[in-house]
Amino acid sequence: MRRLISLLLLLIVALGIFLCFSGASFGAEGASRAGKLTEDKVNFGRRYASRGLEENKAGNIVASVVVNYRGFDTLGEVTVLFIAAVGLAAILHARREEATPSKAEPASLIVFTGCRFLFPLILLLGAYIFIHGHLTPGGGFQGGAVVASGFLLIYLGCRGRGLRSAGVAVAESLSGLAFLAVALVGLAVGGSFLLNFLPKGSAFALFSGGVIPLIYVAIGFKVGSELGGIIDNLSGEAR
Amino acid sequence: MVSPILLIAVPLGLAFAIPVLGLASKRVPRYVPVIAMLFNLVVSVSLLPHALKAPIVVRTAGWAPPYSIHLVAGPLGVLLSSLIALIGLLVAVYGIDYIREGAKVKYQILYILMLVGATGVVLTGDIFNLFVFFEVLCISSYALVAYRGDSTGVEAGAKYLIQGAIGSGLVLIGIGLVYGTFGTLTMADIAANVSSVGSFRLFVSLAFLITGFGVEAAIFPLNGWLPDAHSSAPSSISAILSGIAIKAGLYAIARVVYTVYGASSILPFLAVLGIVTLLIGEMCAFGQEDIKRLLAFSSIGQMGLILFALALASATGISGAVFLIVSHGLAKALLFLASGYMIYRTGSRDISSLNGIGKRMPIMSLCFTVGAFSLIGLPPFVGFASKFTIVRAVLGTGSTFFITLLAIGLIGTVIEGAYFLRIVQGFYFKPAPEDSPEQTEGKVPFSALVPVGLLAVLILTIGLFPGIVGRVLGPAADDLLDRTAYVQHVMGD
Amino acid sequence: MIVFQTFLVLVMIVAALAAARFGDLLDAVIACALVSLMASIIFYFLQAPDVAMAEASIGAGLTTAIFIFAINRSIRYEENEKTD
Amino acid sequence: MSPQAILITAFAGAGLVFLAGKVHSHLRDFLAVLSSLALVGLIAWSHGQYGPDNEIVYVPDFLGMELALRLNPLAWFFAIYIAIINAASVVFSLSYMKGKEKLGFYYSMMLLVNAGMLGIVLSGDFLSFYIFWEIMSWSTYLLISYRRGPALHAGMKYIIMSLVGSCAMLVGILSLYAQFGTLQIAELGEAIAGSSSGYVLFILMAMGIAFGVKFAILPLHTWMPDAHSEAVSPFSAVLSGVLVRMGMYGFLLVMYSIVGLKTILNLGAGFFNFHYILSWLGAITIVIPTFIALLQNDAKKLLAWHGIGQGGYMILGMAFGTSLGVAGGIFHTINHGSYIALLFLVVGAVEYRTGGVRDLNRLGGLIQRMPVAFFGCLVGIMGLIGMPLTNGFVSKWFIYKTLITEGHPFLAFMAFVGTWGTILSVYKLLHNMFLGQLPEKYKEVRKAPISMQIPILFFCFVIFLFGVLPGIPLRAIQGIQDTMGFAPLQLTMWGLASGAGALNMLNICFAIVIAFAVVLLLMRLGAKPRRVPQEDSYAAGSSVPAGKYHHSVEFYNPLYQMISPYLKDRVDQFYYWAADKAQGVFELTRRIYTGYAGTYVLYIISFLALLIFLQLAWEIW
Repeated sequence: MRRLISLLLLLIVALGIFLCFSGASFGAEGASRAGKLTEDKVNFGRRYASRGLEENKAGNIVASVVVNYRGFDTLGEVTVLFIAAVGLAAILHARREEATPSKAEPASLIVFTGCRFLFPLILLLGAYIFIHGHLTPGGGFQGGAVVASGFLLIYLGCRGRGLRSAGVAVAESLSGLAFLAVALVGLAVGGSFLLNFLPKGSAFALFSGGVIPLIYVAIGFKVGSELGGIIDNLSGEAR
Repeated sequence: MVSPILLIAVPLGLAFAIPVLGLASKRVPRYVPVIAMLFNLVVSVSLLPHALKAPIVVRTAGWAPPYSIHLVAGPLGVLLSSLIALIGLLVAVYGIDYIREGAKVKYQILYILMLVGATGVVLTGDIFNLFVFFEVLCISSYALVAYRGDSTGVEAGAKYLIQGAIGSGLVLIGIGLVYGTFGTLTMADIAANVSSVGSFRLFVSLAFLITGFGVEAAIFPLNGWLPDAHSSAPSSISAILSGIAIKAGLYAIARVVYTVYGASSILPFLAVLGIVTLLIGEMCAFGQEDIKRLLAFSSIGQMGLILFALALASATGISGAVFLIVSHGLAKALLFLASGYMIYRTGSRDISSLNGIGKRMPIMSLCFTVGAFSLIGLPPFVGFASKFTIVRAVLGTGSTFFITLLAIGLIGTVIEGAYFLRIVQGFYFKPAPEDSPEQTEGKVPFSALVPVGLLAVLILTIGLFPGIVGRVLGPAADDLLDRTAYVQHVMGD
Repeated sequence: MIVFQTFLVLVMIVAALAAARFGDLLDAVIACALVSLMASIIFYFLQAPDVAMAEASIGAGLTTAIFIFAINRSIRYEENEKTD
Repeated sequence: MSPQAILITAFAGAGLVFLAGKVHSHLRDFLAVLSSLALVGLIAWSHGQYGPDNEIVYVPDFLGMELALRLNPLAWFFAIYIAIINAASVVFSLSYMKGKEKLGFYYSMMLLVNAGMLGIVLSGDFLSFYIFWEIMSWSTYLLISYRRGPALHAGMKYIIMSLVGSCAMLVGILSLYAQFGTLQIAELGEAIAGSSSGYVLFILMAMGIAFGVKFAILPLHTWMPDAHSEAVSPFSAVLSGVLVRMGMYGFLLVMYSIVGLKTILNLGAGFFNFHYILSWLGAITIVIPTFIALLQNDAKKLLAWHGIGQGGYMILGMAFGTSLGVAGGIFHTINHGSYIALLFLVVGAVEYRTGGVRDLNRLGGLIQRMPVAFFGCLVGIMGLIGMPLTNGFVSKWFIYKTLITEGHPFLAFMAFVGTWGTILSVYKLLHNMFLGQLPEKYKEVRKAPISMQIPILFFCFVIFLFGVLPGIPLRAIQGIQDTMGFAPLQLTMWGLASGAGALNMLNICFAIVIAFAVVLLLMRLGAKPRRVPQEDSYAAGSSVPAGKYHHSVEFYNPLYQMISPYLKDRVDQFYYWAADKAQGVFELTRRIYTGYAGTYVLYIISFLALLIFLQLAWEIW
């Protein structure tokens, strides 16, 4: 019975969304506005695509959207991730005393060595991704995630080795502060938070895009340390 | 003039810095929230006169509004951010000694971030940014509810998380629909282009947004998480959740309905919903034996009244709603804070175990009484002034529909009076239970007495001189109602 | 192309339903990972390589690992809830 | 003296007494008495200082409204009446409350209630009226609860009914504001003149509920017997003597100061005329409670039911809207205040000396032990019955005369019936406390302390003073009536000068003195009485063990059996039934919150689906 009702309700909602997407214009506003959605002035997504490159000189338009045009959102998203990591740690903190530490069975030598071999390479890849965030697809979030997966590998393959939580905390803090500092310098220099105040260089060069690479590096560190911290906490071996 | 963006950036920076500070000293982190909120309070209040003149529009990254995120610090936003900072400050002071167990440093981080989220919600002018700060607020509150790690807390946190996540998902879908229709996320830009909600497509997006924000705002069928979450959280967090977090949800609804959509046709529905929420909240609160659960249900009731007042669509109605947001924030924070130490003292959340506590904790009980009286709406406390404004607004509309709803809603007030006054009687006139253990850890430290006392004084002072807040209410209501002015301020020319 | 994308979407839906139905949480997590993976591919085809990368690394990779850690700390099988 | 000074004194007194209680108990008692007496002085001094000089705006901007105070004859009259009864109660409390706990709280609440009531009568606009009304309500609630035990229940009952009333009043007041844009009482009178009778009726109903709850008009009376009997006796005196009569003040203010005499009399047609219905309510309020009082064995409950019953006379007089009737109603209000306060104080004194006994079946024969209390009781019940020479006689005379001249024999009959019931029941009060045989255990009972005797004797004096010289208060009442547009009465110091049923208390006084002298003479001439000890238990030739025999137990048994089936408080039962059912509904409502996250998610989805469905199906928005 309950299942049937739920299904019915979901069907209604789905119908609503479907009618929305089916393009049938139910009102007067749709026609006039929808026709212009391709114009720069109306649809700012279009505007970013057409003018982003000259405004920020970042080869990857997505980077200039994420870090510059909508950088404030990115700050918020980084914060959300930070909260998730801190919150998880806070909840697990109370439980830690009760939980019996699981016995660490050492992995086989092949796995152990393989992990140790791969780890720096993964870190390198991650660093590459976030350093080149303004040039190629990817950026702070993706790079950070890759870095974190390197730590994951260490936990899986090399039991007993891992991050120091103090180090994680420092990395988290400093990278977050760096992000904010860059943003606030923009406020101090040009009167606008997150302003791209550095010389922008020429597009597609490594040193281009003004503050974008700086912020992306900060984000990369922050995401990497936060996700690493989450893994660290969950694996139950944090010190 | 200080840039309003510092209201978000500075506390955020302090929160980011806490882990490092925590390594340096164990005692420093607990004072950081106090500093952050003190900063916010000073800045918000100093911004108030500017905001009253004209809303302050803050660009980020140097681009004009439709192309980038911006903050709009209008009278309503700055008033609410002052309220957030004020309650946040007092609760932060309370938290210095109240938080005794668990990861204390992490508590302080989450605490600041929750308030940053709330401040962001009330200040932002971009609908996706609204969502982001909403998430900051919600996720930190999920974590804080479960923060102690005990099973009830974790269970409540998980329930809250599930429902909150669904709510956020709905909001996200709604925002997606809006963006698909208009190609813009700036609220003013959308407002300038919405002609009517009559269009089905627009309506669906509005429905998603209302439902999604409604989960956090604790509107009736969407508020299942609230009683558990508010009662299981540490009292300082309950105070923030009840005093601020749910108001942020309601603010988001109001902003979306009034400013973005101008959806006046949906207002009667919201009014009915408000009254239903009010009645159900009060009815459920009546029989509660757990004091924090009772307070949580009472919050539901008050939210219903605020929603009802918001739905009046008149300047007095909205100023009444904003006033009630302020007065309920103060009173409910006070009640939760006071009950926090009472629970420490008696070791139980049962109302009957609090009997006779008036003798053992005279100041806390007195302040609790002040808060309870204010919530019921007895003069000369601030709750009266706000309820009075609402009733005046309803009668000012002269519409039979609203007056009938009001008459039903007043029953809620009577029920509220019945259960709060029962508690007050218990405090002072019922004998203490014989087997009540005298727990020495319940000794109230100075850091708890100051905020509780200050809240009581504020409740009385604003109640006697409502003009203190009253001057801001009118502009705040206009901020919400006057769409064309809003669009003009944000978009320029 | 559209056929392929439709196929991916269908796989996503089936995987999502499966994730909800599986009693073994480990299976459910794998199904979730599948959803993310498919989403990632679709993002790639929609010319959003950034999002595709994020979805692949976080959605399909790290989240799955975190889920498995979490299951490791609690129970693996969902208890049969009452049907009403 | 400006009204502001009076209110500041009143509120500051309440606060200071509370603080003084933390310092020293003597300081507290001294301050309490001082401030309550100072208030009497201040108000007495401000007599006659009416007019614009004493209209003060004390909060210029309370959310866009002005809060004002003013002093006019009506306000002054009620203010002095409040202050005197409160001062007497505070003095009485000195010994009655000695040694009880939380005295700082008690005294400051007494003064706060007093301040609230003074605020009500002095307020010049309805918003301040409402604010002070509520302050009075919640402080009363705290004071009723003070005695603990069953008092808690009584307090809850009181505050819930009071809250219902307040809500109604708030709606009424703000509807006035919405209609006329002002709440100044002076301006409202002119503004309301042109409005439709339906609207006026709505206002009267809304306000009437609040006043009716306080005034305990049937069927809104049920809080009163509990609250009066459970409160401490000095506060019962205030409660029954003045607090309840704030309802009267409210009725007078709304009906005659604002709505106006003409409109009131023409509200509705024939039998459904507003003031006619109100007077019927008054008549019912006389009869039923008075006979319920007869059934009571608790002295304070008995008085409480009389308090309700006597209220009926005031309503009856006031509702008629004639000069004589309204004068009678107002006069009866203060008269009733004086003797009901006196009786509560007497019961309090007895209670104090006998160790808290209020059960009439367990008292008796205290006449020689507590002569002053006996005298007070005698005078009090004389007033309550309305015997000549007491003030109750004069006001009841006014009311009867109004009923008769206005041609309402039925109502007059009911008023008479009420008086019979009163006589029967107060005799029981007097007899069972003071007359008859003295139970052994009360042999050692001592006289009431001096601080109790003073207020008792003071009230006796007032009762006789106003009984013999009714012109003193009636002058003041005349002043009130002038402001309301009533035709002036022809007053003398001794009573009414002219017209049918002129009243001259001087003549009556002479007649009574002569009659008294005759009786005294006859008694002197007759056989000498033989004195026996009060504890002598001798009945029809056989001696009864001391303490076993009390001939007033179940005194009116045959009568009880006759009337009791008709006198169940069905209204009260109905309220309890409703409350019970409501709680059942509340319990059911709580089941909405199952605590199971799946259900809650279902709620969320169904809410969304409902919104979409409504739009899909009917395009509501």
